[in-house]
Amino acid sequence: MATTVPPPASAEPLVERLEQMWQSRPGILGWVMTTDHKRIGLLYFWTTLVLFGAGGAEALIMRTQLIQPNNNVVGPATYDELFTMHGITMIFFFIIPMTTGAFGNYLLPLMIGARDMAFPRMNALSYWVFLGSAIFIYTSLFAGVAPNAGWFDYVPLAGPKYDPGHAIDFYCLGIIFNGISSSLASANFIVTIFKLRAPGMSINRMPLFCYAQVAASFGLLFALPSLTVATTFLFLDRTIGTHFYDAAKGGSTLLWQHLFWFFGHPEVYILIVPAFGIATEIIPAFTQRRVVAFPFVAIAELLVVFIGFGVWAHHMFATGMPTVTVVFFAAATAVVVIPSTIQVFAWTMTMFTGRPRFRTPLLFICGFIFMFVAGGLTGIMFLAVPFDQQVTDTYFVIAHFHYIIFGAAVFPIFGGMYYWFPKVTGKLYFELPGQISFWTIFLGTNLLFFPMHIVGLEGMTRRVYTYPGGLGWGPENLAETIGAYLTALGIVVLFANLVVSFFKGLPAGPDPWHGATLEWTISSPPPEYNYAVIPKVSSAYANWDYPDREEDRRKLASAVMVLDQGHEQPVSSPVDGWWTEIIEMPHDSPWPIALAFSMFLVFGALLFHQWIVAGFLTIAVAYSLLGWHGTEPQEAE
Amino acid sequence: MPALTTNRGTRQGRWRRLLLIAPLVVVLAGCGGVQNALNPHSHPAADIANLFWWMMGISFGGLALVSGIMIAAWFKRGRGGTRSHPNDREAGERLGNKVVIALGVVMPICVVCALFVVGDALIINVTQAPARSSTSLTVKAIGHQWWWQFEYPGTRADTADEMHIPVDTRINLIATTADVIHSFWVPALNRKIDTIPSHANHILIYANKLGSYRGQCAEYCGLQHAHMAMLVIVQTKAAFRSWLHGEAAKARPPATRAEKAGQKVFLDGPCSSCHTIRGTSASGFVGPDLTHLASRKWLAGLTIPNRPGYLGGWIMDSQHIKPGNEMPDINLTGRQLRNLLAYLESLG
Amino acid sequence: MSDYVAGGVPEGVVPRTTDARNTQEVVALVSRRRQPSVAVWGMAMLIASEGTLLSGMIASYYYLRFTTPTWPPRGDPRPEVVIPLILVAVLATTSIPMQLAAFAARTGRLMATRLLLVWALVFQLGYFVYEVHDYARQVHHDPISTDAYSSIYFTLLGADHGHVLIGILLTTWLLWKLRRGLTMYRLNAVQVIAFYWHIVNLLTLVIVGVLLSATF
Amino acid sequence: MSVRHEAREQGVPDVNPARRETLVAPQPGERIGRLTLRQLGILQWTGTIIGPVVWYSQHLFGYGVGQAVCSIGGIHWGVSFGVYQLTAASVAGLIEIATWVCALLVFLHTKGADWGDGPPEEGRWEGQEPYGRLYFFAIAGMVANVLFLTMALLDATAAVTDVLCRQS
Repeated sequence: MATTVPPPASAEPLVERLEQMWQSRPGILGWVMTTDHKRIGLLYFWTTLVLFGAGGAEALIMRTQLIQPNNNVVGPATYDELFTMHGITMIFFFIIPMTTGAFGNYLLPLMIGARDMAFPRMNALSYWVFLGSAIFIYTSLFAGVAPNAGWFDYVPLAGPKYDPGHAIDFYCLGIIFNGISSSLASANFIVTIFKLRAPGMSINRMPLFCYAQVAASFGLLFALPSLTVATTFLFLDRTIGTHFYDAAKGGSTLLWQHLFWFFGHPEVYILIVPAFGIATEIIPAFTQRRVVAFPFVAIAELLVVFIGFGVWAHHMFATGMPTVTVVFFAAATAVVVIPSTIQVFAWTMTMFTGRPRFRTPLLFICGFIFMFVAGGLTGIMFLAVPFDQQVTDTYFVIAHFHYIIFGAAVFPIFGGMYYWFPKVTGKLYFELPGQISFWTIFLGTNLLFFPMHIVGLEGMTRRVYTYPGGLGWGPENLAETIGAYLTALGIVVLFANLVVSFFKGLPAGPDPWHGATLEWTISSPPPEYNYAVIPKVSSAYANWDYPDREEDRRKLASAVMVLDQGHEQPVSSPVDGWWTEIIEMPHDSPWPIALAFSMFLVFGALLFHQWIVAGFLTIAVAYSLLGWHGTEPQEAE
Repeated sequence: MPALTTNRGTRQGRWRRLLLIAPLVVVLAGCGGVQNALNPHSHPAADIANLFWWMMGISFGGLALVSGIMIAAWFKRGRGGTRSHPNDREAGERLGNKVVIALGVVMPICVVCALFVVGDALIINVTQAPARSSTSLTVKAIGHQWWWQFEYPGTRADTADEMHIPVDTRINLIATTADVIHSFWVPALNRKIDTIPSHANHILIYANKLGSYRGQCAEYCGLQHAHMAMLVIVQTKAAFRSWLHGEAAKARPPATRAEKAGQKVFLDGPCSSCHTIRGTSASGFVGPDLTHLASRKWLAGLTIPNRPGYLGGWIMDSQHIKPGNEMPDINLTGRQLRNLLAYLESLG
Repeated sequence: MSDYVAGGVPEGVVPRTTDARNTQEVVALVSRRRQPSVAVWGMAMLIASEGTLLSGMIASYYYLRFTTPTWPPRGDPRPEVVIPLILVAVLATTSIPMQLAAFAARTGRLMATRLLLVWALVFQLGYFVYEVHDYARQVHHDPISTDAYSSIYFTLLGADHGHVLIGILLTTWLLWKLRRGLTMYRLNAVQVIAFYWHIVNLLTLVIVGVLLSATF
Repeated sequence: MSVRHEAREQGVPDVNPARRETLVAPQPGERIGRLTLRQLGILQWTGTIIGPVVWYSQHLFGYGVGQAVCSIGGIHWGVSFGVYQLTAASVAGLIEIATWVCALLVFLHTKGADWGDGPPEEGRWEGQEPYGRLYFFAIAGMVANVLFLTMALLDATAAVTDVLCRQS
């Protein structure tokens, strides 16, 4: 339902006024200084894609090494760096920034009818800090000192005694640096969702995508500090000789595992919950009905992250903790399953009771549901402590969490790319290549990951750079490697399709899918100011309330609810969405990138233990902050 | 756990194997591998394996259920379903809610509670650390980068990578580490246990069948994590007793001239600074105890077989065979090497 | 709401805060606000994150304590009780001037705000200077690299002092900002910085309590 | 051809019947059943917020006691783990039953509402508890509290069956 394109004649001056007011600077400066959530989302998107390529390349090299017993493509040292960087990249530098940074940034304000995020400059800062941390940690790979103790980096192997040199320092500082970015982003998302919803969008009318985003953001906000503590302790152990993890001096190696997994398990749900959100937006659009059991799904998305904070020790069942403690976490592990089952049946029943149209995005969601259920069921198995203790650290676990992370996080990401491609580019993608790419990826991933269950039960442990013949692991590993390359091929087809569609695709119009949420009410690609009229919302699927959309168009014609006196944005009450305030949003600013850059320098100095230099560089940080807060909104015009 | 006791359990396991998952079986059939969690030879491992087959059967059911609903949806693609407004609260919502409550909340709660009771209240009693006084032998397994040391407290026996145990005996295995975290895992006998620095973990080791079972370090422990395997050799009680007696004895003194010269090379050269040969002045503790080296089948964490050729190659060029391991390459003349090999091969 | 044409706002909605050009207008605007401003939400997020960070350190403290037979281990001095408690009490009192400053700013009394902030700042600085000096002295006697106890002790204490330092910098920046009148922006700043100080004082109380718990 | 047209051809109406309800929102202080809106609001937040807080406190408490009792630092305390666990689990369980009942009450009183019913259009009746939100969180609270209750039960089972400080 187009509302603003073409706007009614009488609205022309208003719309022009909004355009001049909101558009970013032309050229490269417009991207460097931008505070527009759509531009920042795109920056996130392209950056994470590059890093996805890096992580995928690392995975392919590892699979090539494992294609046959006693293979010798890369040596053990390289292999250790490869699997460490693969884990770090895919988790910290692809999935989280892709689902929250890219999809969340671009879509969230659109879905809640806002004109930008709550803290636009902080939004820019979180991107530039993210980019800085990515460059920081990948420098290590090219410098030949990449982290090599696994992405969960257990001490004492990662301690000063067994891993001297800079590899783990890169890990510690890179993770802390990246954590700053994620914390800023999640704080921004939470405030945006609670305060910037269009008036009338009470919390029970909020699209499920936003529920997923707020769940993931709360998860990040409360999980990341634990990782920061863990890595800080490790960095201190490695540099100034503290003994947090040194058992000989009263420290504890299990302390690291507790701190790490207190972050690491919520992290798993933080990875997949935004993907749930993508699925719960695609399904209604392609079944033309609202999701069944909406409140169940909403609370499930929150509960899965919340209960996820109570299961961390199930990664440590083999460390010989007292049975009373172990079983305690097994109980939470048992119940954390339920929210996922709720959502699975809500999705499938929505398809069943709806009018499903199996275009590429919905196909990807079906693939997602299949792989998520498969991976989730093996996850349920781990609540039986003896079985967990038998298969943990084997390829069975690798299979399990790749079914979850690739199946349940990356499939919806691909589906979302197809689904919102018309909105972001204004072009339609080509359907047939899309479906081909789906089937290739689906078959590839299953061929890649299913045999891992078997080879794991047959005793193949994870993180081995090679394995002897004669244990019967050869055939499965060969199949896995073939699957890996098949998957890679499918992904190439997918992006080739999107690139060609970008240049040759048919114009999409504002609403090719008859989508459910607000972003489909405006032109594709959306204007800088998103909404000329602050939209009226009277249900969770606002785009299907045609009378409201008509009313919006009438309002534009009579200049009602346009808020054109500056970068204006209505603020609502957190729960019921009463309109309470109008605020002025900041303009483009050079300070976010300046601040991120000076932080990058500080971390660089810390890496080389130059405490004095780091101290002086913090002056640059302080200067950027002062500049940031130099001009106040009322002085802006 | 009558339903999960060893013998009936494995038989059930076998036919369930055939019934449940033809495709999986086809692949499994080829390899009754020596390091296989689904090929148990003790009651803890058997209980775990049976638990797995049950869980997998139920899991396939669940996967089939969800896929079934999606396939049903595929058959009504583009038509059928609701003709009403997409935002209509009525259309099909009641059915959906019922299914979500029944299959999405009630059913899974029952399933996970049942699994919790079976796994974490019953089977865990078999797999957790054995109660004091319930075991009749204690073995100490010490993880090193990257090999396993086995001590038999109460005797002087001290061997590497190959652990001998008597059949049908409850053994209290104490797992510790000399450096980083490793994990002791012999899938056919029991679940795995991590080795935590300055901390002793206990696990029950029990084997109900003669034979040798392969195990491996399961926790990533550095460069050569891949080459840190061990062998559990299950003998009759008598055979074990004689082996232990022999293992505890001092090394047999060199007889021939070559052996004497070899011993001299060993004691004067760098070897003795890292390795112990009980009964000689060599008392290093970085590498394995070589007192009865010739009685072992493998070297270097089951990386290469213990034959003169391999052993010579290992001494001269171990960094090529197992990059990053603690043992430096030793430069010896051909004669010195021959004598040294003769000596080491004589340490039965 | 639906009759909102650019310029006028319906009853119960705070109009653009940037329209306020002087103290009176600011006060008039803020008196219509019945919901915490977005700035307060942002500070709440920061506090949530920081609070979790320090809770993680406190949890580590007790984890290490339980894995150590005697606490503090032999060779480590027991933390002294009296002086830290007095100082923390002094620091905690600064919550009062900070909160009063927030009220004063809300009612537009600029000079009162400035003075109250100075009052708070003096005590905060005094506390900080003494603590830093004392910290250096303790590290000299019992280096941070002695054992796990000294590691966690000094890290926890240092983290707390770090938060106090940030608070001091914020107060100073605020005074510098307030030299040229009161705006909505600065009013929000006063409120959120007062909020931050309450939490820092609370955290200091908790952390000192935790560290002193080693003595009995 | 856009999906919307397909839908039109298939006779899908333009007006959403579900919006009926949102227009007839309850008046201030209006009684629904035996309770006023405001009381329902309190019940609803109790049923939504208390459960999670209680569960997480119980969880951390149980973990902490386990760690303390079974570690060198705390073994000499002679704390009776079973007693602590069972008390914590049962207290938490009872509270969660209570909160579940709160949610149930709200649910029964708001039957016939739709979860999508939000606040009435314009800023009028501000501060009232929108009908739809009550109903929405009533359902949410009922689901959540069932899960927390299950965990309390499982914890109690474990506390009964396990040998104290036997290494897993």
